[in-house]
Amino acid sequence: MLRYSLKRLAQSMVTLFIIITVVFLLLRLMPEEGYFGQAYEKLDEAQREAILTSMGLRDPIHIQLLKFYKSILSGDLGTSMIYRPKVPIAEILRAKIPYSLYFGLTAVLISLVAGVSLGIIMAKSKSKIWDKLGTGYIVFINAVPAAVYYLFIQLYVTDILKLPILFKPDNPSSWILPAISMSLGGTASYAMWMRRYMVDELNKDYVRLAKAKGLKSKAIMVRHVFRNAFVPMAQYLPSTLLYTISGSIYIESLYSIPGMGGLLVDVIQRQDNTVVQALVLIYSSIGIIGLFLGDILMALFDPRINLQKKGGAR
Amino acid sequence: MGNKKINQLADGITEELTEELFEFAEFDEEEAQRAGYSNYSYWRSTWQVFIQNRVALFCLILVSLLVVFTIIQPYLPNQKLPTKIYIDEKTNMQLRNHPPDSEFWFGTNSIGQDLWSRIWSGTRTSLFIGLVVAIWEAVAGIAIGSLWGYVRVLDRPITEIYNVLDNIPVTIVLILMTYILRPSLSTIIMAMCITGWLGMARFVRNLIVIIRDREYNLASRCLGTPTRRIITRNLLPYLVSVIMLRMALAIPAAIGYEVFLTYIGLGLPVSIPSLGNLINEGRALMMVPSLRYQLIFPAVVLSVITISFYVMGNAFADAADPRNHV
Amino acid sequence: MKRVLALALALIMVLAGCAGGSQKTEETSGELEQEYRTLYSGEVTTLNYLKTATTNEFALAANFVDTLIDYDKYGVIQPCLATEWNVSDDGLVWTLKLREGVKWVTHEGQEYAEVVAQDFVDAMMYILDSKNESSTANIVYSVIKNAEKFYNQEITDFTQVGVKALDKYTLEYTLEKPTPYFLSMLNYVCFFPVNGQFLNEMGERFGTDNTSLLYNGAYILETFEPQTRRILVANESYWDKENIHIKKISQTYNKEATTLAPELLLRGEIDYADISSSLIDEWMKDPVKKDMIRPNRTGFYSYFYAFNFDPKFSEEYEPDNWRIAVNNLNFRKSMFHALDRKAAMLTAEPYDPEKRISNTITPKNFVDLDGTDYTQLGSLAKFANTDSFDPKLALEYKGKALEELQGKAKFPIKVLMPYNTSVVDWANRVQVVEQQMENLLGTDYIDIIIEPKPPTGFLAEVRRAGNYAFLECNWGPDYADPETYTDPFYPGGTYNWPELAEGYKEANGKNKYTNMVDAAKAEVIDIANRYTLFAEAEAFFIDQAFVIPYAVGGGGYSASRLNPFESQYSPFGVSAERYKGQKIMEKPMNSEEFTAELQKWEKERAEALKAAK
Amino acid sequence: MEDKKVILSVKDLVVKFRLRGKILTAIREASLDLYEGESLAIVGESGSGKSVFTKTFMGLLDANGWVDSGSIMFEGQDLAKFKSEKDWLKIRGKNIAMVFQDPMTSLNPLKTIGKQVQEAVELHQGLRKQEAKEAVIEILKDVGISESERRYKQYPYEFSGGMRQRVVIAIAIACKPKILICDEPTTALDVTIQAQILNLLKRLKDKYNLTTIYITHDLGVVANVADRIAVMYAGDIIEIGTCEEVFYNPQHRYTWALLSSLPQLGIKGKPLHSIKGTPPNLFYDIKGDAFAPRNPKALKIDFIKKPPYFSVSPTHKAKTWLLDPRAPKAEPPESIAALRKQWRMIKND
Repeated sequence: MLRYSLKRLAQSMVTLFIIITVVFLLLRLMPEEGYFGQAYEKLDEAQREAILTSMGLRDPIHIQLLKFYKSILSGDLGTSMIYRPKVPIAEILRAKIPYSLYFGLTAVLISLVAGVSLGIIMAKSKSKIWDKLGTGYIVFINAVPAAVYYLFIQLYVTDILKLPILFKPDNPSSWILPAISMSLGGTASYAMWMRRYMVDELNKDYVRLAKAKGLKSKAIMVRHVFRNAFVPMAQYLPSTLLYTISGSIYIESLYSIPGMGGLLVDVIQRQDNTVVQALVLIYSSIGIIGLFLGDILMALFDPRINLQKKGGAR
Repeated sequence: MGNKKINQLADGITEELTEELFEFAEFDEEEAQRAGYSNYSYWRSTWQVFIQNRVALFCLILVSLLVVFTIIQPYLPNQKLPTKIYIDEKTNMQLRNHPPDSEFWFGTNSIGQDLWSRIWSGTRTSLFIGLVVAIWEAVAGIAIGSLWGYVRVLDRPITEIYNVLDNIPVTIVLILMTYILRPSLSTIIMAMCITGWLGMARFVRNLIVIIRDREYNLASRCLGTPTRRIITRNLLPYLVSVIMLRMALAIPAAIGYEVFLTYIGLGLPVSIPSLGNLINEGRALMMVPSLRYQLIFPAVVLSVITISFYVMGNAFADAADPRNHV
Repeated sequence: MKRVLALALALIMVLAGCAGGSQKTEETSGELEQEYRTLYSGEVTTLNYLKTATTNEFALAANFVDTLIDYDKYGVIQPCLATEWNVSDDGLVWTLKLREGVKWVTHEGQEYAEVVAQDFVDAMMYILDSKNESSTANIVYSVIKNAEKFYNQEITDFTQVGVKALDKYTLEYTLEKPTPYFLSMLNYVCFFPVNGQFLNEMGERFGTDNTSLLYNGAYILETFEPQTRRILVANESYWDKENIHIKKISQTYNKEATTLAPELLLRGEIDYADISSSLIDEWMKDPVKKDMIRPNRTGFYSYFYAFNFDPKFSEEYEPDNWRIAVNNLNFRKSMFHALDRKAAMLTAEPYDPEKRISNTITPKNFVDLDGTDYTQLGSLAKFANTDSFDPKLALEYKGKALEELQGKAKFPIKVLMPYNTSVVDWANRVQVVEQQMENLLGTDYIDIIIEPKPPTGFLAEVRRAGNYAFLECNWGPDYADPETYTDPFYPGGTYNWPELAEGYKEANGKNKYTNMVDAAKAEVIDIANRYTLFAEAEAFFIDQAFVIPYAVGGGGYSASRLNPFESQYSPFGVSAERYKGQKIMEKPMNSEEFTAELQKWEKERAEALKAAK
Repeated sequence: MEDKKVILSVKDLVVKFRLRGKILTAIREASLDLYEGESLAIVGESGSGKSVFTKTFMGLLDANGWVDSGSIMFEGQDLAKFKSEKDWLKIRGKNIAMVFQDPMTSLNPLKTIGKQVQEAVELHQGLRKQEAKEAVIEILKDVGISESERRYKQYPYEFSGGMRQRVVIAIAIACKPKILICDEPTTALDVTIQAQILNLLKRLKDKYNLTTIYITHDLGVVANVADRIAVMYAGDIIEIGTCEEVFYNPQHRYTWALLSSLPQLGIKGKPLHSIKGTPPNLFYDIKGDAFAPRNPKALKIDFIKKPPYFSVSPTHKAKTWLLDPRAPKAEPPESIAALRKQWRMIKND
């Protein structure tokens, strides 16, 4: 287990390194206005060049990269240029990460409980009414643009339930709808996959053997099928936090939640290159960490992995 | 033909078994085969299974009609231009927010453009994006996936590339690409294409790894069949179901991303009608009952397309899976 | 499975339960007197008022920091931090006496220092240091003596710059040349004070958040959470705190403010909402909602369609052909009279398009000459009072242009009209304009090509680069003088380079319009003459169809519990952004009340202006 | 033989499946008497319905299948009438246990094998915790797993195929069943291991006094373990008899064909016999003898009427019109003729 974890960790680090490099190089292609902010229009070509040079953006690319690695290693994400000029990005993020994390985790938790339950119910009543209702829900979530139903929920459900429209940190009732809205998509995908894996497992030989030895179907469900079906889900569990990104972009914008999703849209619209860069790195790192944790989690659940699974494509 | 005669005989007999029946019958080898699998054809069987799914069949017809309609719509009589602004005769001003009637079937938008033709024009744009991305996904995904899975030397490098791309969330890649390249139709398509092939390639690769060492492929290789031929003849047919499913899902996904990008301001310019733009414009009117039609019509069209492709894709995947054939 | 489901349900119930419980407490404690709640969608990037030139950003600073002079609700200059002032006879040296005992306080309301004359000098030193990249430095160095030289580091001794603290409470500005409108400039951010010691302490951090700022104005920024909320509370040690009626202002950030604000207002959760053009019809039909909305006052941003005399767009749009066409007066005039501005305005102002349409570049009510509005002076009056849209004339000029350009230019003339994709109104408008003008003038005559351009660096890429033929532009005033509206068209401007127009060159090598403006600028003593000269220049400019005046900014509808006529009134500077003096009304003002108030206000204003003379 | 007690009696069993809206008849009026303590082998091609047939004894049909008619009598109860899971729990494991074909997939990969055996022990022997664990270790030893205490904690992937099959057998044995159904227990295993497993099964059968049913398509296995053989084709048992009877004196054309295709019976210099055509599609109604279309020497009546059982001896019967007195004398192929010759010699001894 330890050896496997270390191997995976090393692998993740390599991937992370490559991603950081790729992202950094990609972002050199970003519009250069993004480095000046409001001053851009006031400056002439020579002044702009001077500033870019002073920022090190005219250095040879490998020098830039080295510098960049250095600052990343020392935990320095740079400073914002436009969004909040001169403010260290780390400081901007520090205030926002807790919100994103809170809503992301809550959403994952809700969708996990709701989605897995729904998936199990669907698998158990395959082709019957619950299955069809569940499928209807999954298709609906995937078909109707999130931008539309999120807004709908915000405007109408708040009215019906008499909940506040906007998020207020000190009013827990204003936390409910955003968290639930954010979990809708995850619920659908968990339900879909859980159903699929359950059905797969139910058709396996060991279930027949378990039946043949006289185990009750409830016991089979609990002791065998559920656990085995959950293993492939476990792998993706940590990284599903990431799938709340697009959800969080909508939700945070709609409910005035000061999280990172809203920030991303903001800095993109304002072309604050350094913050965009930092956010992309953070999200990518979360992605890698998520997959790493997922693999470790799966290894915990599935004894085969340590020995059999080689790295590579997941 | 021998059997035919016997059948006629059989109609006549009751309990009485005549001696005559205890003669040897002629042997018909074809008949022997037919008893097992009567004129089986993979595609016909796929099709038959598919059309048995009434909902899927309905969706197929619906989508076909929709696609055909979006293509021919501009050439139909009495169609309006999607970008033309209509002027109210009485006030000589734009026919703003005109509710649906016999003239403007879906009403007009806030500057007097015909929503009916805009929706179809938008559907064209969005379907085009979806289709290009889906085709790319299929072509690139299968090509890379096949090489990845089949050519052992390439396994490692492609795996690394895959890991890198897959580790950055798709949303982020999309945002980043449209950000760097600046919003336009080609940018959107390109951004989606960059990540689009990943899932398909992985799927294809995994399936190929599973089946490449099956006996019939070993046999082929022993017979000196070239790799390309083994991939196209032995492996790909097996993958058809998965490929169809993913392609069918790629179209609604691409449309979904387009809506998303439009929302965050990286979509198509508002002067180009697309479902993303129409929905985004309509969204602002959600709280205005009399104008809500401007949201509902495009949203319904979008949902119909997405749901249909979902249902169809799944039904087809089921139908194309050889294990579901009898 | 049932158990899991039950658990999930229970969880939701618990959540909903504590939700219901806490809501009650919210309601009882929510009865704060005179709290003004709004939603905003544009976050400020900085609070550093010495740097920014963005209304969005200095609107906040205007409430935190007082200026030397202020305007009352009729637009009459009032003493503020300066209690009295005088100007030398040559109009070059202004001496201001400061109010004593005004305090700088921190974000926690603690006293930090007194506001003294040196604070204004320190501020100027900061602005004129090019390293600080102040966006308003150019406005300072356009008037203050030696400021430009210092900025460009031609001189390094700041004492030579025309700003001095004569003593603790006496401030002296020395100007480059006599500037009759100098006093009005003192209301702008570049003449704000700053405590030098604090500024040094903060360094780069100055103005990045509420703690890195000192306050001497009506409000203190108690909470500053970017992209979340800001809370402004009345400054307890403010020198004029009797006039602060709104005790607390909470502004909540929401990207979807345009969509959500009306709904929040209806539910009583906020006190102000812009009612976008798409919602107006609906609100006007509903008697309850109708009673809540009123028109907004128009502003002083001037919008016009510019003909580009220096086309630098790509060959496919035939820039040379355009150059020939645009230099033909009759061609310009045909376009000038063909633009149906009302049709265009409907995209922004569907309910009352006339109200924003402007026939001059300088808007009405900007400045006046003894009660006569500037736009009614001299030849300008003729244009100010007629609608430029005239299909008959347009076709007439089209005929003439066709005749004159026969064989010289290729018809149809390609007219490249870009727009910023992020502005929905604009995208709609170009489509309207394209169709309307092409219909009127015929597609054999002009071919308007609308080109979507991303918001990123739009102005730099399109307008300043000359990458257009025909473009909707705007310009806002920097000070109270008609001169401010000539800046875009004066050589060195980056709007449409009218100095390159053919056939207007005069003996001195300059264009006729430039000479007219120069003459007006030179007149600094006789204001009546100065204004008339500017009016004539503007009239000439419009008559020769260098641009098509289109509209003024502002407008639209809103539902608000503030009385717009209580707010300080000034077309320029920061006074109009101040909450000082305003009260929250029981219910939002409706249109009838607005009209009545407006009439009353206009009458009172005329009197006030007269009294002030 | 005659005095042996019938433990399980199947009468005219019809099993149908619903598949994609069509109905398929998998078992067509099959009958079988199983004697206590015997070892019966059911032989047939893949898809002949042998697995389905035995699954009905335990109510393990897939959800889309059902017993249409007929009866399965076991200890005075008609299993064909069982509907609820509760009914079946009385039978499964406790009375009838099953060993499946593929040991690689029959075990839950995520549970230690000890736990998986223990489930059966706890369920059917009423033992708890430590006791149960000891019992499990005993059973594991019993099925020939050495170091069973260490093995108890291991996962299936740490076992070879043969060892896994031993575990599966251990699970079945742990239930203390009366009847043990072995569904192709050795098909997925190496030849060397096959023999070990078969020996194990034989040993266990004697030790626990089990009645066993082997399902197989491998006649080699049959010869080793079976007292009686039932030949299944297209959902029906077309011939049944003692091992010798079926091997040396086969009556049905299909049995002939099946035996002829055994390599052991091949005649030097002649190509190995193969049965032409494919088994019938069970979606269609089958008229007469199901094997007729593939039988080059079919009688006309074979296409019209299903043959009844004709007894060859008290223990041997077959469903073929060839045994009808009116039928012409059919010459069996060389290999079968040779077998018959041997048979006559055995009988005469």
